[in-house]
Amino acid sequence: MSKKLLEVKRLKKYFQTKKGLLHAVDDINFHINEGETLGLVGESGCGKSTTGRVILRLLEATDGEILFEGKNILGYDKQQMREMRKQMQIVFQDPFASLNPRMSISQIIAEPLEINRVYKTKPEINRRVKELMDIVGLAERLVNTYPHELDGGRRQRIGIARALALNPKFIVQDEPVSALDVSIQAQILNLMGQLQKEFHLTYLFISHDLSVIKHVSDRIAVMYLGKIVELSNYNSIFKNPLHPYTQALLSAIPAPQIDIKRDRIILEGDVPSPINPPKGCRFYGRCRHRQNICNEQTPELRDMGNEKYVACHFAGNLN
Amino acid sequence: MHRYVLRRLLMLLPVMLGVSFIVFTMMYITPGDPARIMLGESVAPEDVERFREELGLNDPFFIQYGRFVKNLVVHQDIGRSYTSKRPVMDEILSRFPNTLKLATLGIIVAVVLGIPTGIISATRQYSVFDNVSMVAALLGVSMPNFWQGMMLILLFSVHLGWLPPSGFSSYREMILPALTLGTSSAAIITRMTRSSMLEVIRQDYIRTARAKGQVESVVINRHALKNALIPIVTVIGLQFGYLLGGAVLTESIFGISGVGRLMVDSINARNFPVVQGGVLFIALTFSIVNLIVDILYGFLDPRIKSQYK
Amino acid sequence: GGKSEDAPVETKPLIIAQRSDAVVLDPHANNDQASSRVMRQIYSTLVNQNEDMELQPGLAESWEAIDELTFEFKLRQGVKFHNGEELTADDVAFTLKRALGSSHVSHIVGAINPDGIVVIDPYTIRIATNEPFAPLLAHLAHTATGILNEKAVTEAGEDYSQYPVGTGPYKLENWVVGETIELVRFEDYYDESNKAKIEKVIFKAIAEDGNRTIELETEGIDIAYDIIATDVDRVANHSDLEMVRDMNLATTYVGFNAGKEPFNDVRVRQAINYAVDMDLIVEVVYLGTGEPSRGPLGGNVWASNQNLKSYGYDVEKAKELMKEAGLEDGFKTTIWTNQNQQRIDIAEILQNQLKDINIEAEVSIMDWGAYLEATAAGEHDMFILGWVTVTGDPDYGLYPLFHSKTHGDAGNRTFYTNERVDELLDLARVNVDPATREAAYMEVQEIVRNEAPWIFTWTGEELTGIRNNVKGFKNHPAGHHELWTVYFE
Amino acid sequence: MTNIKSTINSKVPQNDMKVVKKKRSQWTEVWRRLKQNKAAMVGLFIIGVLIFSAVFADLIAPEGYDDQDLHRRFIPPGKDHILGTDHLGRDILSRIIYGSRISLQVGFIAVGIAAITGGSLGAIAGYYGRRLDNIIMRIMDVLLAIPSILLAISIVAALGANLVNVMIAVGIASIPSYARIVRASVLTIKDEEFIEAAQAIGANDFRIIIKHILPNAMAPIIVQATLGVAGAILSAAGLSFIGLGIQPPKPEWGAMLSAGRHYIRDHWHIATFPGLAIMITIFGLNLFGDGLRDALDPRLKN
Amino acid sequence: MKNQKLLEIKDLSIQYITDEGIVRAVENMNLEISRGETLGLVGETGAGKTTTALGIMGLIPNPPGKIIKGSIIFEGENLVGKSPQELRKIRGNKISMIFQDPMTSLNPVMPIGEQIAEVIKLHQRVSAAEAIIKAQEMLKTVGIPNERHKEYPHQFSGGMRQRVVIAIALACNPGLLIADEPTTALDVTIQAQVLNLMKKLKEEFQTSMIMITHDLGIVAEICDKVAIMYAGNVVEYGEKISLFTNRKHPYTIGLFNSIPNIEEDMVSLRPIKGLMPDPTDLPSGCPFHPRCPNVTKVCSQRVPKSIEVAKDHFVSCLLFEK
Ligand SMILES: Nc1ncnc2c1ncn2[C@@H]1O[C@H](COP(=O)(O)OP(=O)(O)OP(=O)(O)O)[C@@H](O)[C@H]1O
Ligand SMILES: Nc1ncnc2c1ncn2[C@@H]1O[C@H](COP(=O)(O)OP(=O)(O)OP(=O)(O)O)[C@@H](O)[C@H]1O
Ligand SMILES: [Mg+2]
Ligand SMILES: [Mg+2]
Ligand code: NI
Repeated sequence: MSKKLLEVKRLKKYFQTKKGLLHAVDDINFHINEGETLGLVGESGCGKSTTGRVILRLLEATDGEILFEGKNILGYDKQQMREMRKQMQIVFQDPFASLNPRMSISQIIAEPLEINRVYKTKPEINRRVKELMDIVGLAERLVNTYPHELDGGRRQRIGIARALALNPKFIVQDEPVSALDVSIQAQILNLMGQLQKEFHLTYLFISHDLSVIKHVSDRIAVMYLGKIVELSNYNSIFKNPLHPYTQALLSAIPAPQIDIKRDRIILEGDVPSPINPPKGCRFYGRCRHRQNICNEQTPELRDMGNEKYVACHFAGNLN
Repeated sequence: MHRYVLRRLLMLLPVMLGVSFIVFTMMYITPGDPARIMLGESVAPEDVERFREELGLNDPFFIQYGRFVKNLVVHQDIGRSYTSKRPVMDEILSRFPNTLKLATLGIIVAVVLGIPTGIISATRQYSVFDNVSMVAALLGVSMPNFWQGMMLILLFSVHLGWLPPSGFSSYREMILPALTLGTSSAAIITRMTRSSMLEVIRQDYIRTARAKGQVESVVINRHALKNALIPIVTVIGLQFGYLLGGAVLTESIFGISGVGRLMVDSINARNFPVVQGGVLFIALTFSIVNLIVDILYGFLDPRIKSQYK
Repeated sequence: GGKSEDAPVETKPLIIAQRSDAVVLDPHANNDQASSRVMRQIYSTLVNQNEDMELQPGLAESWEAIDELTFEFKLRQGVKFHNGEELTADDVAFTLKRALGSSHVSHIVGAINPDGIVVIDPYTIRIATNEPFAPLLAHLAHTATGILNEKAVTEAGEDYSQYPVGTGPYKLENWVVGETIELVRFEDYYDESNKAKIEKVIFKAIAEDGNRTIELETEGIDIAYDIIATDVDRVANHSDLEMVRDMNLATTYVGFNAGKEPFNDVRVRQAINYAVDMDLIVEVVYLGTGEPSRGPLGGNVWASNQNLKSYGYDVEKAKELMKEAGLEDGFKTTIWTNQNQQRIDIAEILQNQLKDINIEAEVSIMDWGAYLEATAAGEHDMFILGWVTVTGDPDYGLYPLFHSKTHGDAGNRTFYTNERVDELLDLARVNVDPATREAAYMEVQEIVRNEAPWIFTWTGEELTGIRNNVKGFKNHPAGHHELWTVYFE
Repeated sequence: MTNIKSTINSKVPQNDMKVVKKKRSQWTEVWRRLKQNKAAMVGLFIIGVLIFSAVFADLIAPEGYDDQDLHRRFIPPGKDHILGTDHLGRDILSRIIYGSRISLQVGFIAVGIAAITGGSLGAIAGYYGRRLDNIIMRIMDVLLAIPSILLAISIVAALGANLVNVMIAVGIASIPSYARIVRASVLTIKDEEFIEAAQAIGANDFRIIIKHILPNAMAPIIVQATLGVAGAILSAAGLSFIGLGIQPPKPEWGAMLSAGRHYIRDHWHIATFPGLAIMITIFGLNLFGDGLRDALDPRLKN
Repeated sequence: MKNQKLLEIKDLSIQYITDEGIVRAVENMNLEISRGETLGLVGETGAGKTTTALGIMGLIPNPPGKIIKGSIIFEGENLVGKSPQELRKIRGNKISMIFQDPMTSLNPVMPIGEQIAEVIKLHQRVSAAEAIIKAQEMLKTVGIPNERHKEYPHQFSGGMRQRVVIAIALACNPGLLIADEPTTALDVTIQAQVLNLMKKLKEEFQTSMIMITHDLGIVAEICDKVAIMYAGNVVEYGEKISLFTNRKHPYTIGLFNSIPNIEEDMVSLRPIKGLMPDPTDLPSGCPFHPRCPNVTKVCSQRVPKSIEVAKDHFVSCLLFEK
């Protein structure tokens, strides 16, 4: 099981903006094993989507390596990359914006098959489209409808079908349920779980919703301002968060239970701007435990044993 | 802000150079010999030839253009009119006040008619007032203004004898041209105001203002209008720029001696220096009006102001 | 007029509207009608030409021909320029030499030999031409030869055209470019008895033709030049207005490219002349103003041949001629004109009428500059153009248009060639004997009429509308009306 | 719990909940909305009448457009000549009917030129961005800074005054507005997730532009084009009015107006009807264009 | 103090009449709020939560919206049918509202201090200068440095803007605060800040509150009572504890089962099947019946009545009608 499917090394993505260099993703390292789900969680703008996009080379990385089955795909040329895309796919957050409104459902699902010339004849393609629709739970009568005629849940199913069309091994799930209502969200989450089992898929699951992340992930990476601050399996993160940010994040979630009372850690201030971020710990400004060293030295992601990694100078010694 | 303005002004340089190049090329390839046109049919070809030489028209294209640019850059001189021998700048500036007056009056007419109508239409969407003024506005845009000018003269000067049909020195004389010029802009502004107001009225902060218990008129005039004004100002600016350079037809119908007519006459007369200078001048005015609009934008919208660095 | 003593103290200015503003007030810097009309009031010429085109003394009291080439002029004494300088022969010499250097007026003064301008004494000057040139005096009466003050010209330099200084009855007071020119009476005008009656004259540019009439009706102006044909009756019938109509020196014609098939065949040209109903066309297009012309010169021009017969409208004859020319099935051709509504109308009617003799004509409207260039190059078939015999002398009205030396750009855009015509035109130009000249011109007109390089179309009319209280106004055939005789009642 | 982002929060939730009703492509949807808009339908009707009269001018015009009869000039509107005759005795109604041919031709061809050139330039500038974008848009700025009527006049002067050149002139003068509109919409569409989705499945630039960007950028272009036809007709009429680009005896409305203006005091009908024809045409196109805009972007309609 | 009714909604029905059809956004609603109490209004998109709030404020956009029937009794007076002037006196003064999106609910071209001062000037007899001073105090209360009152909304982050909105809402010390998903657009850590602040201020100002949300966690945290809405209907309504511990309505149960729970491990979620109905074409009978796991024949035929299943705990489901 624990064969590394994807490995991300020293990945950086900077954007040139008017106000300066925006460090969207700043030197992150992680890997994902075959068949598992890595949850990537963090607040808005911390660089989750950018990470996902860089992995698929929808954005060119500024620096670093991305090893897929041991090979660095950042060095691939266009042709090789096109082959790669059959292996790795993405499902987007906004189920409306991610579907071309001028294309019908069948056209959308068939497009990857056409582009990659998987099948030679139209009937074959049509058969596969129907098959995919069936897999994701879309009624066959919807083939010729257009996205705007469907609800968010169904649209998201189309996105999933499109991603599955080429039989990928790996799918980046970029907040696939955050635009959906709870009851629909649950349906989609269940569907993704089933698909993972059925097709032995590997997911990078991006979300800002810790409950969702917890529900779907085997391991979880917590991001803050372009950096991974904590990475470990889901149990230990929830039971024993090591990074002060993770701690605050967890405590901030209101749970639908009336009997549980937790101590709230209310963080001061807002997430700082990722443009020309300060050196030192990114969380410095909002951290309860900050010390001088935090402002001067960037904490590296440290191995705390048991597959737990934390980027905090004082991890394990906090109270 | 200063730096922003400076940068924008600097950016005008290549644009102006481009404009001059296009105009120069256009004029160069246009058939018709300026010397012949100026001298008339009766002058002997040798004299025409001599005149061409005097004007430097026999030089190759790039030498002519180079000379123009050099004079412009080194001496800040755009030459003298072929026909009147006056400096081109004088020629333009003597007409510009009229054009400016006309455009200003036109835009005043447009704003005075357009904005209130637009606001009322928006606040009473689908009312009779709204429907009538929208149809009127559409007719306003649809009416060719040369025709409208003729009709106005026919009515107010010929039949009713209330207003003079031409001239541009007294306010009475300015009414008809300003109306003619203003209507289509008024129509555009009305429509813009209406749709912009409708857009703004739907916004959450208008709901917030109402939730405060604010009176409707204040909600409209203070909260909605100020936000809606932003696109309206752009349109007004564009229209003003357009009126400054494009009032040719109105000017010729009412016999107003403005820059637009000067340009048309000069194009017909192949009076190259005036065409060149005039188009540059209009383009520059237009760009500066745009710049002013953009700055105004900053004052209306603090979000934009903070981007002007 | 007469009584100079009681020159009325007029306070009301005389307002005159013309189509456009003067371009320059330097006679050598341009030669357009609007400018000349103003300059006529500011400058005086050596010789005057009255409304009947008769020559009269101007700044020159008298003149005599010294030899075939040379005239000697005696200048009036004590003539003052607007800047206070006194007129001397030097100013005259300066003016003429300056004029010779200008391309704009070379057609007026071109015959003069620059070395032949000799100042004898402050009030005597001799002017010689390169070759014998009979119409010299008429040319010296043209507004373009108005006498300038040397000092004023040198002082103003390049800007002289805006600060004119002449000896005329009015001087420039104020000029709002493109709009109005204000002139005031020059109190030291040399001709005491002809001092301007009205103190101030304002020229106003009103481009839209109809608006000049409306302004006239609504008392915005006192005199409107160039009333359009549609308004002539309106003005004439208006109780407060008067229509002053006189034939002028302008003619409009439809030219054939006689250097090109099929118009090199005289029968084709004649056929077309027969095939168009010119009387009707003139009526339709010019609404009864001016008159259909029968030959190349208008009636006002000296020695114009009044015996020429109009072709008349005779389609049968036209067909016959076409048949003789072997073109009974007609041909395709083009009619070119510039952007002038009357000419466009003529073209459209021609197009229609030529269908009767199977000629299929396409009308093409060109912009003036391109039009002149193209017709000079001889690319055309048929074209519509006008000519103004500004000097009133037939030389000016015939030589450039029909002499084979002037093909193309020099004026003869029909590329018409006839040896006899060349011979006669050359002869009449150098011969000073009026009778010989007259005979030559009569014959030229006869030939041209018969060989029909033109469809003779229309001679124009000066159409001036004035308010009833304006008196003393007369049209000048050259269009440069004199305003100093005008007064209010 | 679900942290719905502001972009998709309120405003259009209706779609979200809509259960499949009927199978409709976007265009049938647009057409349905358009049909509900009375004004747009009036506009469409006017355009229809125009196109009809342009196509069948030979059948419906009572006379030819150049049937002169110099003996029946200036007949006022009445039984024989519904709109009267002009100064050369031609039937004005017939001329106006034939004139619709010219106006529509000018309008559509000029807009075609402008939309195709401007559109491609804008698409290239928007999609490839950076250098190319900068160069193209600066050139557009230059064109925009020159008043369009002057530009048109000089183009006509340079190329020669005939209808084709008028179309070209009017077309060129309005290139920048198309370039800008297309560029703007390409820029927004380029950032849409479905473009990224297409990239993710290996689509190349060409496919992305053709299949994904252009179809979605059509709406503003179509609206602008409809309104642009109106503008082009108006500009062309203006040029004819000052005498550029007319080819007699072809009945261009602006030229008819211009020829008729001398007679306006005695024979009002000559200049009035062509003016009305222009106005109604532009009115119709504008009505339709407005309706189309509302139908294409239902958000704009309240 | 409690049990003194501040607001009572009786049989309220609100509809939107559109081209697409009639949307019955709120149907026969019955709710009560006592002084100092917080009511959570929960439901998925389109359930009619915002419409209810706007109905109370008298701000239903008309057209297309309209209060069809029912009454909204606030401090003993029926707000339905009051004149606009009377409503204006209440709005912002006695009842105020916080909208969902802090990014758009502030006027972008007006300094925030002025926006707070505006409501103070409207309802209190103070001069402009005093109003600004009061506004600054309010800013301080919500934790924004008062010297920033001259700045514009875009200069603040989302959380701070929401604080400004709260300051506006509380400026006149209203008896009732309606918060329409006040934290939905915010990040979790910021949401925690804002919720904390609201809780604090509510106590400080003794305000009653209607908290609109679709997040049951928030309800659990700050509400006293809960009303669960589905397609315009209140399907379950009661004291929070009673409702959370003893969920009755199948929809409520489904809702709870749909949420991944951070506190306990779930192998699989048990979502509600099916989709939200088309709002213009609601099913007959119980609107939830097509998705209900316990559906019976009558469900499509009869509209369920509200049954009190425990003290102050009402359910509208035919399973509980005897
Ligand atoms: N194309 C781009 N150009 C410039 N900046 C960008 C671009 N894409 C993203 N960013 C910036 O990079 C940072 C990280 O963005 P990203 O979309 O990865 O965040 P995220 O964690 O996915 O946030 P969210 O939860 O809002 O989706 C943000 O500050 C964003 O503004
Ligand atoms: N202005 C309007 N015109 C027409 N229908 C409307 C309007 N506003 C709301 N609706 C409809 O009324 C119903 C209830 O909407 P409402 O906004 O009250 O829902 P909500 O519970 O607040 O949803 P959300 O969680 O998305 O904010 C929905 O079906 C909605 O589509
Ligand atoms: Mg993201
Ligand atoms: Mg809501
Ligand atoms: Ni002359």
